[in-house]
Amino acid sequence: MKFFEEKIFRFLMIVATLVVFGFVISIIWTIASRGWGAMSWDMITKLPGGGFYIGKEGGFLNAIVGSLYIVGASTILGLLISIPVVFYLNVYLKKKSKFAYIARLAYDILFGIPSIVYGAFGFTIMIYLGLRTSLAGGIIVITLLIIPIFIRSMDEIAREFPRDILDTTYSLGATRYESMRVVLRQIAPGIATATLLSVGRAIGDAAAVMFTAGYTDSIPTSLSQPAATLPLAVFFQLSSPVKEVQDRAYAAALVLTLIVLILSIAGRFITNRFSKNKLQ
Amino acid sequence: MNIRILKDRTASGVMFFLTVISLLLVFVMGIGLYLKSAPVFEEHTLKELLFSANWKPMKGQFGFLPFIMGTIWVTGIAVAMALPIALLTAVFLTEYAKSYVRKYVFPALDILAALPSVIYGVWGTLLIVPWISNKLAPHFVDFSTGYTVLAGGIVLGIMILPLLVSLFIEIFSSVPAEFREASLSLGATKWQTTKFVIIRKTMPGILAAVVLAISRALGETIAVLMVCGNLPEVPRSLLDSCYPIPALIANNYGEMLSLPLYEAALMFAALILFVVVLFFNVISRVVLYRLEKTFN
Amino acid sequence: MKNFLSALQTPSELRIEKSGEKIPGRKIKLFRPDYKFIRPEGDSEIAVEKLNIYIKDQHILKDINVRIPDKKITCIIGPSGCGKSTLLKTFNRLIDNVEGVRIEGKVLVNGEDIISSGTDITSFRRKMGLISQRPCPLPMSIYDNIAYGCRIHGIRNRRKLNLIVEHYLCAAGLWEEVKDRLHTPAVRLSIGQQQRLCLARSLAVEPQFILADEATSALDPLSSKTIEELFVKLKQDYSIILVTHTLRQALRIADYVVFMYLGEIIEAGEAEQVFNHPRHELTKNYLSGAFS
Amino acid sequence: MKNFLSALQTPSELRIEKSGEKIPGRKIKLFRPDYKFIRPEGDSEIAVEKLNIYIKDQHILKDINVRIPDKKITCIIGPSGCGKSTLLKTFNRLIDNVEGVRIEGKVLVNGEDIISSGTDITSFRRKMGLISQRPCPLPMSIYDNIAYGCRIHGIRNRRKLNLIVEHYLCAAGLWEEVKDRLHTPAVRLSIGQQQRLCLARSLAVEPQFILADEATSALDPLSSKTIEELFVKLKQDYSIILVTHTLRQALRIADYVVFMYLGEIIEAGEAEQVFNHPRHELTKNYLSGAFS
Amino acid sequence: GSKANKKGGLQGEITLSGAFALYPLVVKWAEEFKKLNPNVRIDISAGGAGKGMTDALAKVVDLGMVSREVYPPELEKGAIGFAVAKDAVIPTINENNPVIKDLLQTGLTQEAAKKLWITDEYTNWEQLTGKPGETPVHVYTRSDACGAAETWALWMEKKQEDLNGTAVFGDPGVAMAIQKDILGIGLNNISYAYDEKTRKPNPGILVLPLDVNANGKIDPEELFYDTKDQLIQAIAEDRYPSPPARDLYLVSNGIPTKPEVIAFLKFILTEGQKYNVPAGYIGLSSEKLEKGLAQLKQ
Ligand SMILES: Nc1ncnc2c1ncn2[C@@H]1O[C@H](COP(=O)(O)OP(=O)(O)OP(=O)(O)O)[C@@H](O)[C@H]1O
Ligand SMILES: Nc1ncnc2c1ncn2[C@@H]1O[C@H](COP(=O)(O)OP(=O)(O)OP(=O)(O)O)[C@@H](O)[C@H]1O
Ligand SMILES: [Mg+2]
Ligand SMILES: [Mg+2]
Repeated sequence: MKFFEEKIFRFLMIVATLVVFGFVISIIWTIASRGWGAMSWDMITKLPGGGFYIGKEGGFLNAIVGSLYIVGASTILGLLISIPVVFYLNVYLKKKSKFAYIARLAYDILFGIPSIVYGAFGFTIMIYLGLRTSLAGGIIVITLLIIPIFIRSMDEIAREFPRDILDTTYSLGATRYESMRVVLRQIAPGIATATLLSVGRAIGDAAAVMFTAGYTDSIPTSLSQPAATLPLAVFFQLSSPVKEVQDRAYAAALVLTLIVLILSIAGRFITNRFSKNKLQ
Repeated sequence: MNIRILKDRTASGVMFFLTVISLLLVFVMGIGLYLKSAPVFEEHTLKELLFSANWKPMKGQFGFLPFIMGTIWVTGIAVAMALPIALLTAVFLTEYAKSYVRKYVFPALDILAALPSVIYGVWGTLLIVPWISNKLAPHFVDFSTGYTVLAGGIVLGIMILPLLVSLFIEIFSSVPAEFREASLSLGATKWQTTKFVIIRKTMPGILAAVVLAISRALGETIAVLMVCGNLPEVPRSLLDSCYPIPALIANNYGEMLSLPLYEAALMFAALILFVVVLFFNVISRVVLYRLEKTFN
Repeated sequence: MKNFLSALQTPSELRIEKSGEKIPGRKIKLFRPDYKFIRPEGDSEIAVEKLNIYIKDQHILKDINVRIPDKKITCIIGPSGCGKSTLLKTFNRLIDNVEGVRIEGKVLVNGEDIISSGTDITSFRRKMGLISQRPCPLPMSIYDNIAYGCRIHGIRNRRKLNLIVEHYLCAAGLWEEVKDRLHTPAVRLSIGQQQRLCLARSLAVEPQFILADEATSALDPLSSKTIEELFVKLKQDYSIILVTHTLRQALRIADYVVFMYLGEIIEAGEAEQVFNHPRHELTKNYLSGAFS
Repeated sequence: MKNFLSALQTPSELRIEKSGEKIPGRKIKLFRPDYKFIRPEGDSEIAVEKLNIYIKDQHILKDINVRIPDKKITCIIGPSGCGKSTLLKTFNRLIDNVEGVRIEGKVLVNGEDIISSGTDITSFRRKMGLISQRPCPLPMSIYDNIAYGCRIHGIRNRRKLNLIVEHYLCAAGLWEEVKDRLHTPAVRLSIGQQQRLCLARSLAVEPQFILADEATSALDPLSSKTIEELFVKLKQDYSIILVTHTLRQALRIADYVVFMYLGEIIEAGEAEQVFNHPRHELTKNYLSGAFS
Repeated sequence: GSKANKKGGLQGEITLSGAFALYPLVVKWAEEFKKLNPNVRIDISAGGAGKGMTDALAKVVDLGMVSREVYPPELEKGAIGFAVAKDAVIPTINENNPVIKDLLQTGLTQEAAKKLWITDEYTNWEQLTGKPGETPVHVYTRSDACGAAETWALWMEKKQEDLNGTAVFGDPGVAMAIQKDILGIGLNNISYAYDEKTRKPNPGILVLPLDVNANGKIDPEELFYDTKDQLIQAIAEDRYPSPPARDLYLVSNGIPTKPEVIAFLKFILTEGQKYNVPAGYIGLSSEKLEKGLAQLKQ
């Protein structure tokens, strides 16, 4: 009986994993098969020319650079803010702390707010302050958007952190601040996962940046200039009547996928090196 | 005072500050949404807003029922679909799979997590919608365009899969190997070990991850709006169109934000979502608390 | 070198003693009369042939050849880090789960090679009841910890489970201490209590072999003695392999002794022979150092 | 009852022995001559007054009154689950981290009440070097495990760290076994090795007290002896509190013995007195049962 | 004004934001304008019509790109719209529609459109053609708030929210739905109905002619849907009604005062118009252009 159950579930698990894999392949295939034709060096090395949007010369370097700027900056900002918060919740506060309870609740709510509302919020404030859409606006709103993702996904992982380790460091006379290094080592893979989840959200979100970073054909040279982003490029070009432009949307999506792939492999590689000492 | 203690205190202060600041965001959002949506309140009763299905914003009729129902339907399907798949996949990857399998599946999951919603939407319209329209729906109804609750649920389910799987994997692999050894030594099969020990040990974590995923699903926008038909009517079956709240906001905000009353209505929609997420989280916490009591 | 024979107590001597009852107020209830240990069927002999184990290219076990006799208590002794736990883990194939392990050679259990053959590993592991060195209570109540193994092997009857739980907790000398809090989480026990819990848990699935990795390391002498008595009693039916650092314990209960050193088996033989007439210089030195 | 005096060995006897070198090929390198243990300043005396500890309304420690003398080895003995670990954890306030704990009474360390006073808990914990019962290597390499404490206390000099690591690993008798793999993860050590690592790690921060909770439970007799020798050597400068189940060990090295039973201290006094002329009936019974 | 006449003498910065629908065309105009005035910086950022409107009203940008009518509340706040290009919405059907022959003869009247999209009175194709039979009709509309659906609704004196039917995301979405569904009827901007190269309707799609004079049949002068150029011609000459043809606007808060902005608008309303058609839009009639220029002069 139990072997029967074992077999069934084993089978189901393999099916589930294949299904997940199948989805990935199906999606990538959809994108690649349509985007590959429009892919060229020009696409990733040139700015859009005047007739780019009716199928003429140029590329979407502006969107690539804009996306990297926004994602890079907001990921760093997000990490800087959320690691201390996670640490505070899990090390400084007692396990059953009321404050931690409320904080987690709050982050969960933030987690559920659609990105468009973040965008709307950012936009309202920017109008109130008389600011134009800008790189800075995009970075700030994306940072706000991913902070709850960062915090909560790291937090879930940090909560499973073995308490013995903390007790050990305390016994050695470490302050809570100093035991941070140890905690970091143990949850390094968790941070990587959380980062990839957040980066995924940050790099893929179109709605929040639409109102705050805008979309423009040039590469921003300062924080106060608007910036284009890849998801908006995809979103916008997809709605073009010209087939070439639509295909370029898929090419942009393909570039986005490749960026993610590179980030993911690099991230996993780095954390694997980090976490070889992890307790099993 | 010792410099290390000073450091610790400072760090504590800074962290506390950051935590509070990031917490404040919720309150600012909540209050902001309330203030922004106040104009709708002034003209309509809450009951009318929540339980009327009449949506004619240009005529000043705001009934949010279709959107609320749409949100619930789509989210429900998404979670019902993603949860078992995610659990099984995560268990497979942590308990059964060789490390080289993980090496290939992890980047795949990362990709799934990072693709922009637009792509999911396009993929949904190219694959899922025709499939429902041509293959699935004919068995049940005369005609369906495929732009349905079901399509929205499927696409959304796939979008929250990576979040669930990643969190589950991290949570499962934080269980010390000793537990597995202890159970295996007693002659338990791997699945039994998973079912009785691993899942049990991580139950609070699993539930919290599911809550996160649901929160995320409630707020997901673009992909869903591209495949769910966006019909402001309360759906009656899986093959009806629906119109979730985030889609409503995303569809109209960019065009209509210059019209005060319309914008207020959209902000009210966001407020509803805010309250739904809050409500849902509070409920789930109560359940979680009960569970934790019995499990530990 | 001293004569160790004087320190050697035969198990029969022990069996008569009831040391547990000498302290008033701490009566250790022994086995429930209405529930018997189940006698495993058939032989139970382990023979290891040319076993080599490498972990990440480190040579952990080197050319192990040994026979573990049936229905005897075999003690494995040796300095810390010499590979005792690894050997035990090989016997129930938990070693498979270690990252980067390579196994060469044969381990014959009842004549069947468990390394190469496609034995059904699950029921096999049940047969080899391993009690691991670091006690690890499962994340459930004390009661469920014991009942867990029975449940997965199909016993669902509540009354029967109650009986089993009480029986084995008594056997491990833990019943009195925990009978009022059977349904509290097992992690709240002290380490020694956890160790006894894990022992009871392993016994409850009625294995054929008992592989105990320092099963009394966290126990005070009295509790240890309860366990020792239990082992002596059990050896009528089970083959018992004990890793121990307490040489006096080995002296008291071992029938057969294996001395390991740096991944090798230096000497193996009847307890009396090994303790009193060790053949190998290393054994001699180790014993004399240890007993001095 | 037998006479235990015959079995009692004074520490001075031990100090002369070099048992570690009796097995050829397993030379245990003792302390590096160029690095000395640092003598902590001032007195170090612990006095416990009317200590009561409740966890979730369970009364774990009951009305504890005891004085731990300065620069002596104090052994705490008692059956499993009687509250020894809890007492040690109270001494360095790790008990604070237990869910649902309530502490009443006073623990005076050098005259200062550590329970109520707003002492700086961090440097205080460093002073009370607790070696916990279940060895817990930090998730880093062997080297970093030892160096961790020094680093947080401000030692960054690479050469100095190397010296410290070697010194303390030697002291714990682990150096020979791990010197070739100092930079591999500490979790890959055997349990006994982990235990010695944790000991070395605690010593490396140079505490004033050493609170060792069964520091040799996973060790073979030879490694234990190394540790015992170390403790005897250290007691010139440190106050050492040892929880042990090996009464013979207590007999060998204890100056002062505390016997606990079900959360109470039954008897405390000079080792010789407690072992040879126990005042309390319970102690008598326990000892006779244990040594039988 | 005087500086604007000296070629290349103009300096300054023009900022625009708003609808994606206008973005490609404005980018093209900006490029051409900069050739004439190299010292003028033009910052264009897309983000939605409402955003353009809000930005313009908040004076965060000089001009908002708006792809729909300017609503009264916006006019009250001082919005002034300059029509700069034209576009048209047309009803599209599948070319394999079972009653295609009859349909092409009867066309679509405003009344019939209302019964399809607003009141749901028409559920069969035959109700349109007046022939016997019961072939169900599948009505599509847009799910995203957009100028196209808004204009289409405006033709029936309604708002987008009043349109019934399956809502599909985006213009390409509707076109695709029609291509797949032989019983479908939808609405598209002309660019999505015609192929850019062949100038013919896209494969699978036909345009359902409008019966402008509502006489129940398509007269020869109502038949101009064969090629895109024909249709553009008809729209420019107002033979195709407006709505469903529509104007696209650049909006400013009050009359622009910055000389470079005025110059840019002037350029668009004069030379700039020749870039409309290549970019997929339609030029404005000369009266409209005059009107715009007059507005500027105030
Ligand atoms: N967190 C807790 N919650 C409830 N009871 C606890 C908790 N921790 C310990 N106890 C109980 O307190 C008592 C003393 O525990 P402690 O760990 O101090 O025992 P000990 O003397 O160290 O035993 P051992 O020698 O087995 O380690 C035990 O009965 C134990 O079950
Ligand atoms: N996962 C691993 N990777 C590398 N080396 C390992 C691993 N596990 C154990 N070892 C090494 O193998 C040797 C034997 O370990 P084992 O745990 O079998 O020792 P042991 O005899 O049980 O010691 P103890 O009495 O201290 O428990 C030790 O030197 C240890 O460091
Ligand atoms: Mg071991
Ligand atoms: Mg203890």
